Amino acid sequence: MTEPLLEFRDVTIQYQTNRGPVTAVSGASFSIEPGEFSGLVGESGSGKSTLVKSVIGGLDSNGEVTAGKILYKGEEIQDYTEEELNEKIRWKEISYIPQSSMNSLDPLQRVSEQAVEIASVHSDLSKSEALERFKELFEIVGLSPDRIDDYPHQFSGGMQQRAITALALFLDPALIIADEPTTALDVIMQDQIFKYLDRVKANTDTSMLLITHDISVVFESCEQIAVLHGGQVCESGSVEDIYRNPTHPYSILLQRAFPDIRYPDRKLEIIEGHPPEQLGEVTECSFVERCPWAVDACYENAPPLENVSESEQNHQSACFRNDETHALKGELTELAGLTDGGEPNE
Amino acid sequence: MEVNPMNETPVLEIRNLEKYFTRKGGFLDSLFGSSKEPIRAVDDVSLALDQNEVQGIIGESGCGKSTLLKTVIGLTDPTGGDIFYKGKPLSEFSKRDWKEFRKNVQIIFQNPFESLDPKFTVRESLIEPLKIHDIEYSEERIHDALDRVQLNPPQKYLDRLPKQLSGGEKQRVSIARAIIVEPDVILADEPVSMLDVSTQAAILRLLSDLTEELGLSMLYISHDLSTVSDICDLIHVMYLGRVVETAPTNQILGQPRHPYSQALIDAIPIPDPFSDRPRTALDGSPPSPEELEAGCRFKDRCPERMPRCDTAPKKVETDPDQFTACHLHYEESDSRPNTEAALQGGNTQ
Amino acid sequence: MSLEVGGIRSLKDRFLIRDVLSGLRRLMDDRPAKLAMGYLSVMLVLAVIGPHIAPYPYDKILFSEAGQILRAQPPSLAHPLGTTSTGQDVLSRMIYGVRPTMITGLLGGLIIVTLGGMVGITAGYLGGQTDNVLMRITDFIYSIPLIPFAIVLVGVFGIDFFVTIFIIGGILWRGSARVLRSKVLQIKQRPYILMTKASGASTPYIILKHIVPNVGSMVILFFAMGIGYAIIAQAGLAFVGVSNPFIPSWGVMIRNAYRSGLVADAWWWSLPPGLLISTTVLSAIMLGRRFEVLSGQTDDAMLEMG
Amino acid sequence: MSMKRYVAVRTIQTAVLLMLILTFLFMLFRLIPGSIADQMIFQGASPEAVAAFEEQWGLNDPLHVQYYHYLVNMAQLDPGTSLHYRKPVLDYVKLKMFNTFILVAPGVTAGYLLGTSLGTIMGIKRDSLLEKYGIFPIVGVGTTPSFFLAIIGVIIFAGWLGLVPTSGMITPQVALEMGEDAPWWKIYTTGDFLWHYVLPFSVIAIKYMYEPLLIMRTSVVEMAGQDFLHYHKLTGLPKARWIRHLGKHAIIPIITFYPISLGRAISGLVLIEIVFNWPGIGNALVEAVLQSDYPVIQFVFFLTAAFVVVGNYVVDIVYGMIDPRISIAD
Repeated sequence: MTEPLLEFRDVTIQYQTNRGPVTAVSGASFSIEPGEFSGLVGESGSGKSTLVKSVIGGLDSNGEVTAGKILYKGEEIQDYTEEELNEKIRWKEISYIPQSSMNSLDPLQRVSEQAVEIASVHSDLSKSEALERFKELFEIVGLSPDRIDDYPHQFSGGMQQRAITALALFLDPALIIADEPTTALDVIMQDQIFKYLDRVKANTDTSMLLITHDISVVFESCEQIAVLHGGQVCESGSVEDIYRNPTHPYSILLQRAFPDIRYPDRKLEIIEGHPPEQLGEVTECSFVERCPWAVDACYENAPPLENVSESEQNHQSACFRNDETHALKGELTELAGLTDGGEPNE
Repeated sequence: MEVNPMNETPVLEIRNLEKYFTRKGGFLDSLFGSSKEPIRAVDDVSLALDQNEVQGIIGESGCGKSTLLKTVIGLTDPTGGDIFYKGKPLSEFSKRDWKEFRKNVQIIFQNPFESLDPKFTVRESLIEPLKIHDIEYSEERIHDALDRVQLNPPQKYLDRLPKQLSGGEKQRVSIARAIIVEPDVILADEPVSMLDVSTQAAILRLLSDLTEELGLSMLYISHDLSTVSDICDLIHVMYLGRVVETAPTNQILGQPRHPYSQALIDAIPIPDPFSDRPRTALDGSPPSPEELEAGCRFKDRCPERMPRCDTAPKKVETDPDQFTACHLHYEESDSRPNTEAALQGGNTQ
Repeated sequence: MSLEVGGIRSLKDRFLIRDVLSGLRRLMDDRPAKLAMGYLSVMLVLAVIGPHIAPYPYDKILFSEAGQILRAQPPSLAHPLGTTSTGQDVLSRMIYGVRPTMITGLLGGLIIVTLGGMVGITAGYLGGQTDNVLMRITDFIYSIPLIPFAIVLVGVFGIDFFVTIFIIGGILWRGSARVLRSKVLQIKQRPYILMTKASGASTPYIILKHIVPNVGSMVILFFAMGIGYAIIAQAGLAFVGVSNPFIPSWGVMIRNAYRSGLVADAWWWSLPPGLLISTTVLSAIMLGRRFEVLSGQTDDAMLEMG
Repeated sequence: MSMKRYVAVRTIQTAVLLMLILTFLFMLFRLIPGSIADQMIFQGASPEAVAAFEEQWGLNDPLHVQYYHYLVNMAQLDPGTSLHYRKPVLDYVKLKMFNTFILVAPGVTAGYLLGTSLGTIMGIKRDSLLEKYGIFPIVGVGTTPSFFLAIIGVIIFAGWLGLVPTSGMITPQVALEMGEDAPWWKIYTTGDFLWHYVLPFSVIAIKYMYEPLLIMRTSVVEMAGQDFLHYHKLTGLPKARWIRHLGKHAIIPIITFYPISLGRAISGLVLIEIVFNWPGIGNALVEAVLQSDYPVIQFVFFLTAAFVVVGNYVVDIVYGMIDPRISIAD
C-alpha cells in the first residue's frame, strides 16, 4: 500500500467557548489515497466542516486541533502557521471548493483578475499563461471561455459554482476539498457539476475529498466513504462495502433514510434526535442517544474503529456490537416493513 | 359558503392563472426609451385539487412555483385567470368569504428558522391563528395540536421560544399552527428542504398521515422529485412559469413523457454505487424569465428540439391521466391555431 | 371559559413584560451596563430632588466675610467646585443643571424615537408610494444641518427651552427612521409575517404584534442614542447662546465660563459641566447598545444616528 | 440598473432636493414676524436702500412672483446685500467660506484617514489590548460635545501650556503689517496663521476620527467573516494582500457614510469656530442671526445645506463607479 495522500490520525478538535471547550471532532481517523475520490458524510452538527477546515487552516480563532495528527504526504500539518499553509499547502497542493460558492467570489473583481492573482502568488505562470490556462478550465467546467472577464454578479448560481470549480483545478492540485459543493443547487445543475468532476477524475490524478450530507452523491461519485456522527467516524471503507454491508447502526439507518427514485414506495427510515453537542471530553458513543440498539457499554466508552471482516479491506466500523449487526438489521427490516426490492445485490 | 355534498367540485381549483410582474417603468424609462416586457412568473397554470388529494408541483428554483403559491393564498393578486375555492372564484369573494377562505387554506413555509416569530412562545404561536379567526379555544385544543405533530408531551414545548427548538421541531410547530384551525387545504412550500435527511422523512410521513387522518387536501411544492414521490398522488412539473406535464406520481416517475420531466428524473442521484446512472445530458441553465422567446420554453435546452418547437405546444393526454405539453406527442394536424391564448391544457380534471 | 379569557389576557401581559424583564435581567448580568444604569439612576434622582439638596440657590451671589463678591474662587471646602466670576457656587449650579439635562434627554429621545419609529416602520411595512414619499422627506431632513438650522429658527423666532428640544427631535429622528425601515423591510418578508398575513390578520395587528416587538431592541437603542444626541445638541445651542440663558443648564454654564474670558484659568467652572455631559451621554448610549447587543440584534444601527 | 440610469436618477433627485431646500427657505423667511423693510429701517438703512432691496426681491409683488425672483437671484448666485455690512452677501461670505474650508477640509480628511487606519488595525487585531481598551478614549471623544472638546484643548494647550493662542486666525498686528495691498491669500502663508491653525485643526481631526474608526472597525470585522474573503484567505493569499482585499470592501460603508458625517461636521463646526473665534461661515451665521441680517442667513444656510446635498450626490456617483454591480448592467 502506498502512503496515503492525506491522513487523519485520532484527530480531536475543540472550540473554546465561555461554557468550556466544545468538542467538534473526537478521535477521528481516516485517510485518502492518491487519485481517489473520497466522501465524508454526515448531517449538520456532525463536525464534517470543522474537520476539513482543520486541513487548510480555516478554523475559527477559538478552534484548535487538541490531539492527534493530520498528515499530508507524511508530513504533520496540524500545527502549521498561516504562513506555512500559504507557502506549502494552499492551492499548490490542496485547493478548496466552498459551500457558499454564490458568495465566494469577490464581487468587486473580475473573475479573471481573481485567477491571475492566485497564479501570481502560487506559480510562475505569466499573466497571459494564467489567462490561457483559466480559459481551458472554463471550457472543462462547461463555461464559455470568453466570459472569464465577467464580474461574479453576471453569473448565475450554477455558473459561479463552476467558476469556483475552475479556480480549484487551476494549479493542478493533488487534492481538492469540496465542502457541500452542490447543496444550494437544483438537481440538474448538481448533476452537471458532477459530470465535469467525473471528467476531472478520468483525466487527472487529482484526489478529492467531498463533504456532503447526501449519501447518494457519495455513492455515485466516490470510491471511499467515511460516515461521521457527532464528531466521531462511525464507519469507513469503500462505497461498495458500505453499501452492501453497512455495519454501524448510524450508517445502516442513514442509508435507509435516503429516498431512492427507483423504489418510490419504499418507507424511509427516520432517525430521531440530533447529533449531540459535546462539552469537554467525549467518553461515549456520540450516537448512543439515537441508537435503537444501544447497550450500557455504549455509554461508558467511545467505541474504537475496528475492521469489520477479514474479507473487506479497510472496512472499519466503530460499534461495540459490530458482530451482531446482521441480526439487528433483520430486526429493522421487519420493523420498517422494508421490501426486498430495496436491497439489491444481497 | 355551501359545500357540495357529492364532492364533485374540487376544493381548490386554479384556472389559467397568470402572474406577470411588470417592471417599474417610470419617467426615466421613457426617457431612455426602454420599455420592458413583463416577467411571466406564472403563465397559464391550471389545476384542480379534490378533497383529500395531495398534488405536487415540482420545478427548479425560479420556475415560479413559489409565486404560484403566494398567488393562490392571496398574498399577491393574479394578473390573469382565477382561483376557485369550493366552486366560488376568489375574484367574487365577499369579506366573509375571504375570512372563511383564510381559515380553511393554510400555508407552511420552507424555512423553519424564520417560520415562527422569535418573540412568540410555542403556545402564543398556536393561539394566534385561533384569535385571528375568533375561534374559541381551550388548553386541550392546543395540546391536541402538538400531540398530532408528535411533540410529546405538549407541556414540555408550550412555553419554549423558537430558538429553543430544533429545525425539525420548529417545522412541527408550523404544521401544528396550520392544522389547529382545522383547514381543508394545506399549501406546503418545500417544508423539508432545509432539514437534515434524518428529519425529512419524519416530517414527510407526518404530513402524509395528517392529510389522511384529517381528510386534508394539500398542494406540495418542491424542487426534489425524490422526496415527494411518497406523499403526492399527482405531480405537476413546472418549467419557467408553465406546467409542462401532469401525471399520477408513479406514472411520471416510470414513464415521463416531457423531455424536461425526463431530465429532472434522470438527474436525481441514486444511493447505490452499482447503479451506473448516466449524468444529465442537459447543458446550461434555464434562461432568465425576463427574456423569453415564443414557443416552447424548454426548446433551447431540449435534446429533442424540432422546428415546431417555436410554436407553443398544447397539452395532450399522452397516456391515461397523463398530460404533456410537448410537440413530440401529437401530430401537427392536431394543433389548433398557434396563438398562445388558444392553447389550453386539458389538465383540469 | 375563564381559562380561555385568562389565556388571552395573560398572553398580552406576559408578552411585553417578558420581553422587558428578560432584557433587564440580561443587562443586570453585565458590569458596564450596571454601572451606566447606576449612574443614570443617580442623575434621575438628582433631577427630581436636586434643587432641594443643593448647598446654595444656583443664582445666589456669594460674598466673603469681608463683604467682597467671591469671584472665580478655586475649589475650597465651602465651595468644592469653586465659584463663578459672578460669585455663584459652581457645585450648586451643577446640581441644578441635572434637571434641564434630563428633561432634554428624555423628551428629545422620546420625540426622536417616536417620529423615527412611526416613519420608519410605516414606510418599511407599507412600501410603495408611502415608502417613497416618507423616504424623500427623510432625505430632505438629512440635508438640514442641525445646529445652523436650530440657530436660525431659535434666533429668528425667539428663544425657548422647550422649542429647542422640539427642533432637535424634529431633525434627529431621520437616522432611526432610515435604519428601522431597512430592518422592517427584512422582517416583513419573513415567513411568520407572511403566514399571519395569509391567515387574514390586519395590518395594525401585524405591526403591533410582530413588527414592533421584533425591532423593539433597536427602538430602545435609538431611544438611548436619542437621549445622548439631544443632550449634546441642546448643550451646543446653549453654548452658542440660542437657548434660554436663565435656565441653568450645563451648556449655559460652559457658555458663561467661556464668555467670562476665564475659561483657561477657572477650569473648575467649565470642566465639570462638560465632563458631566460626556458621562451622561456615554452612559445612555452604552446602556442602549448593551441592551441591543444582549438582545441578539446586529449593531448596524449604532452609527446611522443624527 | 445601468450606470447611465443610476446617474440620471441621482441627478434628478439631487436637483429636486435642492429645489425643496430653496423653497423651504423661501417660505421660512416669509414667516418671519414683521416686515424686513421695517427691520432694515430699524437698523438705520436709508429709504433708497430699502427700496432697492424690495426691488431686487420683488417684495411688493404677489407671492408667486416673489418666489420667481427669489429663484432667479439664487440661481445667479446673487443673494443680495448684507443688511449689516451694506455689501453684497457673496463678497462678504466668500472669504468666510474659504476660511471655513481651509480648516474643515483638511481637518475632517485627517480625521477620516486616522480613523480609518486605526479602525482597520482594531478590526484586524481583535482581542488585542489596543482593541479592548483603545476603544474607551475614542468613544469618550465621540460622546463629548465638539465645543467642549475645543474648550479642553484651549484650557490645556493655550491656557496651561501656553503653546498656542486661545483664539483667532491671525494676530491683528501681523495682518496690519502686511498692509492693505497684500493679496488676500498672503496671510495664509504666514507662520502666525499656522500657529493659530494647529489647535482647531487637531480638535476637528480628533473629533471626526471617531465615527470612521467605529464604522471601519465594525466593517472590517463583518467583512472578514464574508464568504469571499474567507475563500480568498484559503486560496493562500499572503496576509498583506488579503488585508488589501479586505480594506477595499470594508471601506465602502465609510464612503457611504461620508456625506452624513460631513453634514454633521458642518453642524458641529459652527460651535468649534465660535470657541476659536475663527472667522468662518459658522461664526458669520451666528453673527447674522444676532443682527437679523436675513440675506446673509438665507444664503449661508442654503450653502451649508447644499454642501451636504451635493456631497451626498458626489459620493453616490463615486460609489456607483467603484461597485460593478451598479456600473455594469447585467
